[in-house]
Amino acid sequence: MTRKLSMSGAINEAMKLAMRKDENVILMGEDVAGGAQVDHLQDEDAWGGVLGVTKGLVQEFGRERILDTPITEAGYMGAAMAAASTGLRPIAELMFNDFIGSCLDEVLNQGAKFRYMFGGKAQVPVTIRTMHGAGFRAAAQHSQSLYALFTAIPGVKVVVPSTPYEAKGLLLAAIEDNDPVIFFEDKTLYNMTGDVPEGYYTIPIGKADIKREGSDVTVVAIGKQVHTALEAAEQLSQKGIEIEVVDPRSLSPLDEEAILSSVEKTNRLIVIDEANPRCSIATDIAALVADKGFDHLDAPIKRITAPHTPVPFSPALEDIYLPKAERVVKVVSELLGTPLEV
Amino acid sequence: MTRKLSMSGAINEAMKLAMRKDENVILMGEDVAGGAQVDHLQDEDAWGGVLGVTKGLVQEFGRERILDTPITEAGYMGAAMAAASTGLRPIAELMFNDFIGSCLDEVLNQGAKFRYMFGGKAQVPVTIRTMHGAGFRAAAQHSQSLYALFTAIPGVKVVVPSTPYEAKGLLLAAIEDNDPVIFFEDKTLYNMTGDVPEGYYTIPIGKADIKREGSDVTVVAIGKQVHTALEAAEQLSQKGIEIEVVDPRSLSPLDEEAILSSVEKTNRLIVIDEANPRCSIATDIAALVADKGFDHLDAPIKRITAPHTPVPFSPALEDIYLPKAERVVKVVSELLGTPLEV
Amino acid sequence: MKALESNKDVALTKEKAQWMYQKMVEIRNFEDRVHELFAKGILPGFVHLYAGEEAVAVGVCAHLNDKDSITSTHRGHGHCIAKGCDLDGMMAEIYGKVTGLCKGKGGSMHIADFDKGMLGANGIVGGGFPLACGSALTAKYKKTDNVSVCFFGDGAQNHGTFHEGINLAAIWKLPVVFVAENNGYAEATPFSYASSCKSIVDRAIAYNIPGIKVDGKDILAVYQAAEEAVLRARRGEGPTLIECVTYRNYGHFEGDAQTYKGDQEKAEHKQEKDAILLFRKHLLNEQLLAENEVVAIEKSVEAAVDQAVKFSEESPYPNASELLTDVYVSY
Amino acid sequence: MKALESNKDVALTKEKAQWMYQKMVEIRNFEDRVHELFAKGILPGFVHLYAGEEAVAVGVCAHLNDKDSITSTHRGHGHCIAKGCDLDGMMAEIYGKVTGLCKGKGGSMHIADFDKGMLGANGIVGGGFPLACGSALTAKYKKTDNVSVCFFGDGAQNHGTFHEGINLAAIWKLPVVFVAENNGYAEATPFSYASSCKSIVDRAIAYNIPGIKVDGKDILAVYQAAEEAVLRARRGEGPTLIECVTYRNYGHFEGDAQTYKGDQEKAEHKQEKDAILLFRKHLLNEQLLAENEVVAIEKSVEAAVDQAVKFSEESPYPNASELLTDVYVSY
Ligand SMILES: Cc1ncc(C[n+]2csc(CCOP(=O)(O)OP(=O)(O)O)c2C)c(N)n1
Ligand SMILES: Cc1ncc(C[n+]2csc(CCOP(=O)(O)OP(=O)(O)O)c2C)c(N)n1
Ligand SMILES: [Mg+2]
Ligand SMILES: [Mg+2]
Repeated sequence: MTRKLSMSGAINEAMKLAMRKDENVILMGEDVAGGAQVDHLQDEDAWGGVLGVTKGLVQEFGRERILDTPITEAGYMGAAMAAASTGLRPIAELMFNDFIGSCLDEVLNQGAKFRYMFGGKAQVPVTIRTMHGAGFRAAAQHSQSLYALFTAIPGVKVVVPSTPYEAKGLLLAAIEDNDPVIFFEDKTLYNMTGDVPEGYYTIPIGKADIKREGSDVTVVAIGKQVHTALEAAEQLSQKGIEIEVVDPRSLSPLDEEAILSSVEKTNRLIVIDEANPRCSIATDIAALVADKGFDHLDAPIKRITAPHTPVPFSPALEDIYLPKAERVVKVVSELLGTPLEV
Repeated sequence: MTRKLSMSGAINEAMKLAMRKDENVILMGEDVAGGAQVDHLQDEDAWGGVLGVTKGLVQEFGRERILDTPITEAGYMGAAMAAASTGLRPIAELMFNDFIGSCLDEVLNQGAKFRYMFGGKAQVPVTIRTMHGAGFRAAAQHSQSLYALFTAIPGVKVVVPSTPYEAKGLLLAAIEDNDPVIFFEDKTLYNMTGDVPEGYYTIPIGKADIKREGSDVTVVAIGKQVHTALEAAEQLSQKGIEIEVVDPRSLSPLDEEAILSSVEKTNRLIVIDEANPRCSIATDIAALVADKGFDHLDAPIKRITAPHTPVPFSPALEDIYLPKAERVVKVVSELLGTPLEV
Repeated sequence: MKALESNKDVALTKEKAQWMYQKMVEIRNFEDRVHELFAKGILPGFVHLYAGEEAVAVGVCAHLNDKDSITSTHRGHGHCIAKGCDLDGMMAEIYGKVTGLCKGKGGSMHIADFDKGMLGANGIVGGGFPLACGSALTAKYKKTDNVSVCFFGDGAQNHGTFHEGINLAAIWKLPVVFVAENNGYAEATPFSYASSCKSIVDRAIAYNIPGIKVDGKDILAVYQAAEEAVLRARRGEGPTLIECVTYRNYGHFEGDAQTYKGDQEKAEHKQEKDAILLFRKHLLNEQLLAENEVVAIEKSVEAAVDQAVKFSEESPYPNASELLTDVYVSY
Repeated sequence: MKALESNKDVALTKEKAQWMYQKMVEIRNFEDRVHELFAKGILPGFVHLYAGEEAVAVGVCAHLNDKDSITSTHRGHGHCIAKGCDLDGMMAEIYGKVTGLCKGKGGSMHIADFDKGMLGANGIVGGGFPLACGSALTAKYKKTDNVSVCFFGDGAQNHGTFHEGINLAAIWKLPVVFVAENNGYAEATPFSYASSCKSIVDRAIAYNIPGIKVDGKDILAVYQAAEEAVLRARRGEGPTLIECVTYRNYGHFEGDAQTYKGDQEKAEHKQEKDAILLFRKHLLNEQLLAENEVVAIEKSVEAAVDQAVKFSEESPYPNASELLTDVYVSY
């Protein structure tokens, strides 16, 4: 049975199902329940996550499995890595991905490297869930999209879902995975609803999804930008231009095959990524195609990204900071040599 | 007057000159002097840096300006940021760039963002010197090349010198700069010698250097890999192939102009970067050229990088981990359609 | 704990008393107004209000001049006001207007005013400890007698930077005053759960520095403790840790239903434990200020906050071109 | 400090005494050999030797079984040996041979053996605190009575992870024993300079946990303190901090000229304060072992280390294909 669920509802449901299935799955993070040791909240949460995504979990699984942590990202993230390598399967929530500054070592030098550095002796089945993305008026330290930083680290996998259906299936796959997986949740998508099947299912990490077929330009878009691309696709379609929207869904591993075969068809590539432009997933995908897809390219590879600045607070600035459908329409038109009438 | 100096000697000299010129320049880091408060070492250093790069500084400048820190990267790096924004011009040494895991926040969310986030109110003239690079048998946690991580952060500048002459001039420019600059030192280059002028001079950050002219292929190489490229260039030259070796010297800002005009001439691009391949400076440069230089390209853009794995310890593995001249020769030959006789 | 009730022998000049009362009322009024504006959907973003904790920021900043610096937190409005930031510029910043103290680029969590020694609110919990060491290092190196104050919460003191920052300040004898605002909660998590120490000052011993615990609702107690610590710092004797036991009247951020709080505690902090009411009573009892003077302050502050809102409403948003200023843009 | 000289009423079985002496001698011999091999240019990389500190690792690990786990440091050989790692596999790892415990991929700073509960040496100072909490969390959650021991240096205890890890262990009552190896220096920096506390145990109070300081050259003192702490952890009563005052006989790493050390301290630690000599004397005096038994151990260890070197020399390097195994490679 499929019903409408919000993105945050889908993520919540995935965690519930994973925890029912495997008692080694635990959840830890700041205020993932909230109200720890408050007398009137023993079996209840005060918050269930800063934006309510983990709401209700403590009711079902109790405070032994839903662990509120102090504000010690390095402490609990490192604990999650070692708990994972000694038999648990923790979900560790890093409230905002921006806070990786407080616990990068635990990912970069510990969890990500154990398996290789120890010659295969360790496995680290941890899932880090974290919020990212601009558009929330949350300013420079709470709005970044840092998935490139993780994609650059060998040993970790990186997932950025764009719909509730995929969020659920990919999160379940992440929890099942025996490598560390960083799971990015765009806070501005939490309320977006979509069809989500009931019950347990996984979507394989490493498989892209063609969100819309088209033959004129391949547009690879990350996370929320998939929706920007789809919006642009609608507008372009009315002018007779059909773009193919590819959602990689996971950045590491990256479904190179899917991207390359789309470009083989369209001969043109645009990447939309709201992260900062340098050494980003946008450059990564562009470089991939400039190498392995070069022979199919008829035009320069364009990237539509944030500017190389921190995220500004003012709504007036943040609104122009993010990629927009109009910009996509414009770039597509230019690429096809059919500039827009103004 | 120019004389031969080692890379570490050149870096050491740059710090001395900067500290003589401006008393607001201080140096802080772990064992940058060593032997703090040891009776018989009051005006002397025990170490002068873990590999001796800061040797002798404490003799000249005293322990008020050469500050040994506890092993608290977050603590002293954050202190450097605020000292910089309140009137000093600190050089903060992060012994190995791998240790950024312990202090990323101080760079990512503090120093790099102050100027923008505070609407221009703050400036943060700090220079972070740090060691990087594989080939030292230092294993996974002491051999990374993490310059892409910093290049991705708006607000910081990133310098990776490849010769003693440039190390000195670029470090002096970094110290003069009013934005945070991360200065990467390849530990395997410290003993490399080269001609270095005496006295104070700067090399502008953001200007690439053509290390060798050529018309057949543009090879952009980072740091130590410049020498790999030059070695390959020698070999290729004997076969009549002339590659142009471009050393960007700084990754942020990147001298796009220099790269693009070289490709305009050669119509082919290879990037050599010993860092891991995903979301790297190699992808960044490839993406740049796949966009703005597309019309001049006659062949796929190739990247010669480390594999997407941690750095292995075993000499047998580390030796094949790093890019090699033979591999460059091979890729160049393939690109030109003149495969090597085996 | 040094004193949980007012130390009656703290001698305040009338001028100082007036300044302190005014700053407390400014904070309260400002925050109440932000609360309303947020509820109406007028203000964007995450907003963390300082109402209830006024005695801490004001009692400490009463000892500082513009060359002394402070580091702040996500809950920074009170620190800004106590350190002398302009209300118009603050409010406009929270509105995201170009007339804001950071041109609207920072917002509530990133208000800074270096001319006033306000080194910035900070969205990163624990971010301030190392920074306070840095400005103190500048002061020490330049041999000024300036001090740095690091305000931080009970939640922040479990972060690694607390440990690193205080240890660094202690071994280098940096002129820092570490001021804990123990309001009992970090978001929805009680201090008593998250922290293994009973009192934050228990941690001072780990750094061999003085620790003073005071009732953070009693501005005189805060004032007195801060005086001692600031003087110690100015004399070059190194850092002090002060724990102020306090309470935030609103939720963690605007929108928080605060189910984790007890009804009684909520009520009593708004009445008998309210720092402003307590100080007001003290001022009148001790005849430091007359009723009409107190009322005059209250009225003038209300007008000032009205004016700040008006100023902000009328101010323009930043120009699109501001997106690319104040940063090195490498493409 | 609990005891700076042997607590004579520690009762050791003969078997335990034998095991302890053997492990100490194994560590010493192993490290002396690595020192020689490095000096000859045979071994690559950074190597940090544990010689001089044997009483700590062995005195603590004497209370552990294979299901108990330890986290280690850059100076990890001693911990590995005390926890039961195979000498052949260790030496081959340091050689970078495929027969090494980590197939040669880790090297000296990353030796791990999960079957023995050795969770890995660690090149990141302070890296072990959170990790020890993690394995302890597994034990607690699975309701085994296993414990985790976190070995760390005097330099590491200024890192933020010390604070975060111990606080976390304390509030969650995790079965962790935090064992400080205070050898007086972090690289070339004295403990007394870098740390604001006089003793590392002074910091236990910040976490409301027991702290015990012992002479880390006296294996019986270490043994006794560890027993108390391990039992407390097994009983579910939470973490303990033990400070062992010790000394490293070699430099920070091989190649260190050690100009920061005093001549006298160097000498005395090799003689009257040497932990192995002290324990040897104790064993003979108390007739726990006879002279010939002690000598037999010494001889057998020498042979074992010879064998480990031979094994390593004869082992092959890993195949090129190993470069891409044990990791998800995404291209
Ligand atoms: C490094 C980091 N972790 C987590 C957060 C999310 N966060 C913001 S405020 C807060 C609670 C802070 O509590 P406390 O220090 O007591 O300050 P208070 O809000 O009570 O003033 C948390 C967890 C953050 N901003 N930064
Ligand atoms: C995070 C980090 N910072 C710095 C270093 C470099 N480093 C390696 S060992 C060491 C000293 C450690 O001292 P201590 O903890 O006392 O251990 P000891 O070497 O004395 O056993 C330092 C600074 C590191 N490896 N990791
Ligand atoms: Mg609080
Ligand atoms: Mg030490």
